[in-house]
Amino acid sequence: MINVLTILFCLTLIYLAVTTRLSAYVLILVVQGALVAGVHTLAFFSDFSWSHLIVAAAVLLVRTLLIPTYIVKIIRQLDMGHGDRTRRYHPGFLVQMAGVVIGAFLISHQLSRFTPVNVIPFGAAVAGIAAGGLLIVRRRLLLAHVVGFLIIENGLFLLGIGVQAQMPWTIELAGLLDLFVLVFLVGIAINQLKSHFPEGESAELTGLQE
Amino acid sequence: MIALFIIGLALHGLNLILPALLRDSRRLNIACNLLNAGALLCGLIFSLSALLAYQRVEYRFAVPSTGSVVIGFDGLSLFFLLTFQLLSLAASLYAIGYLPHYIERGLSVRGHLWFFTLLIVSLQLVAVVQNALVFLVVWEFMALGAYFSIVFERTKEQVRRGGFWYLVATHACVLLLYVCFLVLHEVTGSWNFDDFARHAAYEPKTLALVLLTGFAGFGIKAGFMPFHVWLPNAHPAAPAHVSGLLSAINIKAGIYGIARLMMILPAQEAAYGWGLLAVSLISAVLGVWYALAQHDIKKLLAYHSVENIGIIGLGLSVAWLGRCYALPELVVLGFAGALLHTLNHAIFKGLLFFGAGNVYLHAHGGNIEKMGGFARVIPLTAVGFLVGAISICGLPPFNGFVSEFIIYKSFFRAADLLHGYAPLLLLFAAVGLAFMGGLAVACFTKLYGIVFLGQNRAGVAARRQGEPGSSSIVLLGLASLCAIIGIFPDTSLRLVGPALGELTGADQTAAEWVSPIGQLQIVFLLFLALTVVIYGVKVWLQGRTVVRLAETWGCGYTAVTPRMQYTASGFAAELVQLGRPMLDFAVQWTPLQSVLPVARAFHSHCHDRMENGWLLLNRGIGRLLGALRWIQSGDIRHYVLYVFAAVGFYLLCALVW
Amino acid sequence: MVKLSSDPLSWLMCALFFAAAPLLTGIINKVKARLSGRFGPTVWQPYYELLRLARKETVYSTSAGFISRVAPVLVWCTIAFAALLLPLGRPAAVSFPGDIILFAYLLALGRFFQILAALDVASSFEGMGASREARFAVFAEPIFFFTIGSLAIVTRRYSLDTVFAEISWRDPLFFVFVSVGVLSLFFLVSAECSRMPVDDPNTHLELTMIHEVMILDASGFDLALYQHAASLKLLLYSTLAALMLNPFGVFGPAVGALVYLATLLGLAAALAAIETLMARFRLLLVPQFLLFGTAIGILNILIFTFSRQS
Amino acid sequence: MITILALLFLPLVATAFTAWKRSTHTNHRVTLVVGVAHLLGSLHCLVTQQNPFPSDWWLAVDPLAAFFLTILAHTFVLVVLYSPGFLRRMDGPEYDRSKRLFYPALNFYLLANTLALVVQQFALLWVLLELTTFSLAPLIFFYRSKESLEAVWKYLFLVSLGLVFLFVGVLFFGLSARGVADSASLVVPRMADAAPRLNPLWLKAGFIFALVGLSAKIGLAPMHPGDIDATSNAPAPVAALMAGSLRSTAVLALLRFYQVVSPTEVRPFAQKLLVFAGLFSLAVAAVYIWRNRNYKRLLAYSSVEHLGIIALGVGIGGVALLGALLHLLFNSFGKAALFFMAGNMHRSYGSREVNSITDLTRRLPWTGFVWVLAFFYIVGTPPFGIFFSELFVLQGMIRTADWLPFTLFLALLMVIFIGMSRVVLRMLHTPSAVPPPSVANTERLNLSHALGLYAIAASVPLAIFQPAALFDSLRAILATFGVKL
Repeated sequence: MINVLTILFCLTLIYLAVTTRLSAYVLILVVQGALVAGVHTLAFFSDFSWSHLIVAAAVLLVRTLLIPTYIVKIIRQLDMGHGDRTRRYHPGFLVQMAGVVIGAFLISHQLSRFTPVNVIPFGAAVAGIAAGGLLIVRRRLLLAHVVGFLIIENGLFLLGIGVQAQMPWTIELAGLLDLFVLVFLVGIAINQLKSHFPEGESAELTGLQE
Repeated sequence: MIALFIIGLALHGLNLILPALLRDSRRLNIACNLLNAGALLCGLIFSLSALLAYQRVEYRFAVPSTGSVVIGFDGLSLFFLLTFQLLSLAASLYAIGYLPHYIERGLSVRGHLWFFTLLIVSLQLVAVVQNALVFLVVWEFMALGAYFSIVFERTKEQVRRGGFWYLVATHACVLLLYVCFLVLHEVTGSWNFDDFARHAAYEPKTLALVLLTGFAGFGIKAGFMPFHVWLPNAHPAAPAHVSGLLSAINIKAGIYGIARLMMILPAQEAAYGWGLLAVSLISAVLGVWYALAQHDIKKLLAYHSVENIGIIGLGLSVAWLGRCYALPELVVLGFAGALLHTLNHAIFKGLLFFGAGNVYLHAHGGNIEKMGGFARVIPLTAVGFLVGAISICGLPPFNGFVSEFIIYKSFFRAADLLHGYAPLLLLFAAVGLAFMGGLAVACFTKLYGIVFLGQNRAGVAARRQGEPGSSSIVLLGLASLCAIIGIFPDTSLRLVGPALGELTGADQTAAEWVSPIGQLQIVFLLFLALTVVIYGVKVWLQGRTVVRLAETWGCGYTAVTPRMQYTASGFAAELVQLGRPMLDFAVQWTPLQSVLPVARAFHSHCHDRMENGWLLLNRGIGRLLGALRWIQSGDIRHYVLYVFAAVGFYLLCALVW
Repeated sequence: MVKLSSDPLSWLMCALFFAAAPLLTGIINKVKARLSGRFGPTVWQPYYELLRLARKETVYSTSAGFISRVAPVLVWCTIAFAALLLPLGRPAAVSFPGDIILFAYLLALGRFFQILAALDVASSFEGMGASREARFAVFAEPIFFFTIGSLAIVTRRYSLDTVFAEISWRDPLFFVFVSVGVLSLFFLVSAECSRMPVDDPNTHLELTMIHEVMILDASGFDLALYQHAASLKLLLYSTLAALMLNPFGVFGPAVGALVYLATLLGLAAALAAIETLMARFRLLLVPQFLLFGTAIGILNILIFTFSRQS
Repeated sequence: MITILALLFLPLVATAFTAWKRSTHTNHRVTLVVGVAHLLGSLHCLVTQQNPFPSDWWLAVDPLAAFFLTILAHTFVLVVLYSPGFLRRMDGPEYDRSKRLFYPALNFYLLANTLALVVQQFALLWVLLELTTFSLAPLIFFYRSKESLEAVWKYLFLVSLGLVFLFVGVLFFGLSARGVADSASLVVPRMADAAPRLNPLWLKAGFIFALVGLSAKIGLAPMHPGDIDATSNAPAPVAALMAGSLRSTAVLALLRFYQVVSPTEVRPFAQKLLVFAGLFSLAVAAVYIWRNRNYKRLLAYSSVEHLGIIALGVGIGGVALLGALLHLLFNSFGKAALFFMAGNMHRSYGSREVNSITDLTRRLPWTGFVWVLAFFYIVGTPPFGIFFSELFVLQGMIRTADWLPFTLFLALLMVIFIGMSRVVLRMLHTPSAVPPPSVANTERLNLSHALGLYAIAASVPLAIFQPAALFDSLRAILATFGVKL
């Protein structure tokens, strides 16, 4: 069952490469949040303990509800609306994203021969991190960078599960709190940016160079 | 006796506080320099008496980070201490008469005098410290003191550039010395020079590394040829009393370093001796050839310092060969020649730079093409400068001849004792020395003739009348020193005795080879007697006939103007053009277009090929580094790409290693 | 180490040397006149010149300083003292190991003051002469060191007094060494003593002179000193060349003196012949002429050391 | 027990108090008291070398932490002393909000850093490093100008991204401890003891991710750009704080990872990696120091250079490790002095361009004097501390006889010296075209110069007389890395 959810996670990554609309990004974030929460509960279903349940619920709550609504609030507040429609659709991005996902799974397959690591979640995690990075590098919109960062965080969370590292629940919560504070700060920064940089493209942000 | 030295240092210490107390520049200048002079006098008395009644004294105190710090007064240190103190005394006294000129122009002297005292103190400490780490610390103080003394008139761009050249050269020298002393410390486990000497078993590889980096480091400071480039830029930038101090004794710190390395390290490889001989010969001949082409007095004298450093290097290389082939006579002659020439060069180079300072006070700028006839304006300086010029060319009655004579003698003795190709190479070295002597005569007759004799080429009266009192006394004092050492060589030979004794281990053998040179005074006295007699005859004869003044014979041309006198560039044109491959002699002049005479200009300038080489290297580094400037592109997406690229690269390395 | 000769005869020889100097110049002029078909002035003419000048008045230029008054004395004394170092049959008046270097540097001191005296009178002609003198002197020094210096290294003796004693005519290699040495010394003579290939002694065109133009403004006793010094320098270098053949060593003092005088006359005749037959070199060629002298000096010492080693 | 109070509890209370209190004056006094208490507490730990926390807890002050705590506290006190002089000159309404936030953020920074230094658990370390980054955000954003906004955005984004990689490293370390039951909880001492039994493959991968993650915060190339922008656009006290203490916290985190790796056979690889990172940072610093128009960016690149030297020292090991630790201490001294003087110049001339600084010796004589002295200090002129620490690093390189880094190191030092002296000396000496101002408004000796001079002079006795208190704890640290001196 975990494998099915992780495969879905990879599908959302592929879809990421296709769309440029901000609302689509938010949708992807919500779906991924739910998937990750699901994978988390299923992974530790065997040794059931209250702590895992609390963590899963917190993950579900933060990743699917709090952060996406906050991002929607930012979008509506800065009325970016349609995102960087100006960019024509590039097939190259899709090819790169596919390559990354396939590469990730190949690496995790190789690695699984040396050390006990379950292939699919580990592959999905590495794909998630790489995809987030690719999104940041390819897109000019600052909000796209934030979304890319959040996808990397999801990939990171999946990695935790893929590696079966039973982190004590306090650290999980601390990580989540940390994530939330980061998004909150980034939100403040973006609306500050709005006052200084009209379109919020990263192009303007090249003042500090040699 | 050590008490005197400590009193000296205490007085210097007081001098470091003085600038904060006294506000008025004029009184500060006199008080500060007099205090310095007093301190140096005590130090001088100490080092003289310690040298004459010599026994090795050292004081040892423990410091956790550097092991036991040794302050040692052995023969070599005392000799260099004496030289440093003598010239610092002259520079301080000269500064009293020279600095008021700057104070009138409104330049604040407080900071300058503070660093000038720091320079003098650290120079003395460099000579006596026997611990490598403390040596580096004091060496850097000397560099800082010298740098801030050079950039005294920092409003001028050329002064700032000169100071920058100096700082970069000193830092390169220090980095090389790090390597040298660190490897020695690694092999012997302590920082003291005598522990380096006591440790016999150096394998050839480490010895080679230590010698190369040590010679290169001290060579940069001394100004041997490939590294001399900072010298002609830094010394003209400094005011006269500082550039005199720099040229006379600051570069001698490099020579002290090389001499100390020679004493400590076992001499197995003769190749270093021949290498030093080659470098010194090139430095000497090319140094004087570049000097010939200069139009600025101080730059000319700076290039001459490179020449004299070459001569000292010749002496040192013969000493090194002596140590390699275990011939104590060569070691004694080589070292005696080198050390004596260090002292002599310090004296007459200080004399010449102080003379140049007096000329600068009266001239309208540095270019000698616009000077002439200063002998009538500043007669005492003219006499002093003449004595300095004669002794720098190594001509007999003065002290330059004595040390060059010893170096010639060491060449000829080496030619006797060594076999194989050695006699030939040494003959070539002797001929090189003679050839360079001829060039020096040409160069200094040009300088003295153009600046002091004849009439002022610009046809303009001197900027001010009269000589600054104290500075002419200093000039005449140094000139008389040149004469005394020149005519009575054994006075200075007894100063070198202790150092030579330590080198060859046996005290009396050193005297037996060197002291016969001391008896030369009979020859010089006979020569002076002959000159006085003939001058007497001349005066007596001319007394009986009429002596009258008339216009110079112009071969019938009546409208003779001062501008028709021979110019400096004309005087040296052919000789400089002969050296064209080495000297990049560039001439810009407007060619003749029309029959009727129209205003024309002629400008010749001699670039130093090695300086161009170093500047090329500088541009190369700039271009190389410029090629990497895209890293900080400003776009955040590139920075994220760098992060992922770094991870990928390190993972690849993980697979390989 | 410094040996002042106790034998009065050597001091007498020196006095004779100073007296005979103008005679050699007179002889050269006489031979030159004869070769060009003229009867020419008497051999003693230079003496009359010197006496006339000693009595005439002295005129100094307005722009001349103390250098012009001291220089003639110093020029004469340096060359005279250099003459004291030479062994003329008897041991040299003053001798010590290493007096070769003193000999060379004394001549350099004389040249130093002569150039300064030329620059002192602020005239462009004298400046030109001074510049040429300084330039040629630079290339003359190596010739001296290659001839006498290499002889010193080969015979391991460094005093003029003893360096020639070693030369023996029987050793064929030595003979080659000595003859080449005399030839390069001959080049030195023409450069230093203003003889024909380098400088025409009796030209009247100031632009072409080298040595004459430097003493253009000298007069009275100063000029006498300069001219006597010039002839003394000519005798000095000719004696050096003559001593290279080591006449006193091989034939003993009496016959040696005769052979010495014969070689002097031979050199004088050769100089006179060259002066009548050749024109003066262009000034730019003079350094090459002197470098040629140095080259044969180098070749000479190379042949000698390699042959000596095998 | 009091030390725990001083180290942790006081900063927490101070943060709350200064956040609530309005007047910056009282806030300054409170922060100063807390800073001094913190300094005394960490000095106490350093000298007595005993751990105030209960043993085997997630927080522990081992000799390594004590040394870094002293650096943090010392730099913090210096910055707090300098701040009022700096803030007083920030007149103008747009700075009121920033001034309001200044002291609370400083206290929170102290708290977060102290926690990050004493924590022993890797995952908690990751969280606390995130906290220290957030604590700096308002401080960097002080000027509220376009550049500072861009600097904050880049700094936050890049460092957080780096820390994500750090978390991946922590996970891999957890993975390597899978087989060994007792060290599963990622506690540093227990993992260090069980190190030989850990799985070397994951250890190697973990160390790589940790190094990349942390070098964004340390400022090692190629992840240095974000850090450069932040340091050069932050106000002077904050820049001094970043250059002095923030980077040393990140270095401590790296040393924690290195502590686990050093007993295993992954150590040579880790050392090669560190040497490469160090030399590459030196090279990048040399590139940008050679020709630079902005003196604050010059100081930022000088920090990259010195952190490169520290990484190089750790990578070489042995005596070089001692040199690296000393270099950390002395670098924080030098950077404090340099940034304080840069702050004075920025306030007086109003611009960061090197060409705009003219007539320094006449207009700001004391700043000029301390500025040049600090330049000679940071470049490694003998009597000062940096010279001795660089000498230790060189000694380490000779002992392990790897000559390539040795020559590269010296060559890059020379290039950097030429670049920096060209800028600093031009600032000192260029005369201004306009006639110089009257003597009246030249600068008097004030607290900032005293602090600068104290910072430079303090390193001399430490380096020369090697006080036992400091060097015993340094030897204890070296022992934890298996280095016998």
